[in-house]
Amino acid sequence: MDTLNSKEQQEFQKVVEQKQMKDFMRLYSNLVERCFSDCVNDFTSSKLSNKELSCVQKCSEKFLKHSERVGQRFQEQNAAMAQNLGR
Amino acid sequence: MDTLNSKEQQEFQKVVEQKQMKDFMRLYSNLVERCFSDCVNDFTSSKLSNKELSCVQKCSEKFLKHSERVGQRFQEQNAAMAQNLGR
Amino acid sequence: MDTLNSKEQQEFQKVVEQKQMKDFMRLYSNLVERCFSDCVNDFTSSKLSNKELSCVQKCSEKFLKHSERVGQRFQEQNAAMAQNLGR
Amino acid sequence: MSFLGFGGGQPQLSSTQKIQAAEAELDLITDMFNKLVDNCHQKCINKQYNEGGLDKTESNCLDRCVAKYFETNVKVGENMQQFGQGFQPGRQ
Amino acid sequence: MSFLGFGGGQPQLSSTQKIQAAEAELDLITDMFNKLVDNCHQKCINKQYNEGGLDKTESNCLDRCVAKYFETNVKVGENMQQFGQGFQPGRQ
Amino acid sequence: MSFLGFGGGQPQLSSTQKIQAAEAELDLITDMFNKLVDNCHQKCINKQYNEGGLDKTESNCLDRCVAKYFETNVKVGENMQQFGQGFQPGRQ
Repeated sequence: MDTLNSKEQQEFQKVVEQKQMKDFMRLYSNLVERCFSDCVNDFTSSKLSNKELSCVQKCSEKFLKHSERVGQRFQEQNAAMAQNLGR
Repeated sequence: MDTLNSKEQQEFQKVVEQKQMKDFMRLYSNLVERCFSDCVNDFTSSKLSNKELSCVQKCSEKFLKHSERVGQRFQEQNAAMAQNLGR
Repeated sequence: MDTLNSKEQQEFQKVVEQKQMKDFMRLYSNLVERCFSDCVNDFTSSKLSNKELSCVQKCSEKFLKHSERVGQRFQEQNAAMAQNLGR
Repeated sequence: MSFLGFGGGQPQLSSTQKIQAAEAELDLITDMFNKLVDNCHQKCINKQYNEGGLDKTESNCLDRCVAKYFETNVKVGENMQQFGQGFQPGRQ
Repeated sequence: MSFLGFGGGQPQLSSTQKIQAAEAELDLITDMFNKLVDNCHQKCINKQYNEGGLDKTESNCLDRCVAKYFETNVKVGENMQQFGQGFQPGRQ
Repeated sequence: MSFLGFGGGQPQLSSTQKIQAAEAELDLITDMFNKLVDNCHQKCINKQYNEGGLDKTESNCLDRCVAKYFETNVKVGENMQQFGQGFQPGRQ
């Protein structure tokens, strides 16, 4: 982004902030979808069973840890790639 | 939305209307995709067979009824949730 | 689009150009996802094997040819449909 | 570029609304094209990737797949008009 | 229309920010509704399409599916607050 | 933040165009990150959910999955340049 001047960077920053809120919401709703899809399969009742509740909890904990680890590796790879490009 | 003043609500209303058109289009193209994917599997001809046509018709009718029922339950759950939050 | 006047068409053109960049990026990242998903299944190493590399190359070549052919047929069908509507 | 008859002379629309309608139509077509590419890839393309070109079977399948997708698109549009009168998909 | 307490009185926000927050909330709800439709279709609807109506089994399944999806939504929200303190999903 | 060399000194661009290009690049990276999370979840994570933590096998798999995804990204980019000269994906 080093070719944006400071006024352009300020404007871009606003775009980034707006997107971060959307990213967080997408993370949240993807997490609900994934754990519902993987954990909830009994529709003879309209309440989550204890087994389903425990699965949802582990699923979301695991997904957040997963996402954090992938994020760390992503940043490392990204940094390595930027360096290879001579920046 | 009760914390938007009336001028803000007007502006928000415009955003909502624009999104409704997009929602309708997404519904439409998702319906095409779903019924094509579930009903059309013979590619020895370039015309839909009678069996495929009948499947596409029932698939889209069923999806619209499905979507309507889910929408009703969604609104009820949403209203119940809002009440629980003391609004 | 024949009901837009020339000033409206100019403005619409800007929208189209912005979308084309996004379309290209989506094509690119979908291609990566598809070929990764279809070709890479061994995670005992952090380098692509020769077999995986060859698969990724054929997968992306095939996808581009696929996409080009579908695009040609799409335009033909679209033109035929516009003609049927009496335009 | 006119599946659903948008842009077909609605004199009460402002410039902004006409451009938004044209944009929505473009988005619909792009979205349909992307779904077409995905669906016909899934139905017709051999995932073994033994070669980078399309073979005869794949090419024929793709041509018919596009034709059938368009026909499905038209049928679904007709069904939506028939069943979808006053249909409200969950938001009031 | 208030899953996460947005719009709940934040006096320091400008008009534009308040409308953007309302828009983000609307997007979240629309997105949740679309995912609900997809997931409950997958869990409850018979893909044979022998008839166009919903039978009793499908209807009951859908009602319970929506209820369980909402309960899952609440639970995941609680878990995110518990585990997700200071969580940074890959962009700095 | 520069996969494809956007933002790399194009003096003829206006401020708005430069910001749009930066935004498009940010969207590409976000999109890639999201796809990476999904794909590596599918390839590496045990869906039994017997525990909430990542075990050793899962962690190792994830690290390699990210590395291979990046390598695939580079290879596909090279292939697109080679085969995609003048490529027109369906819209003129």
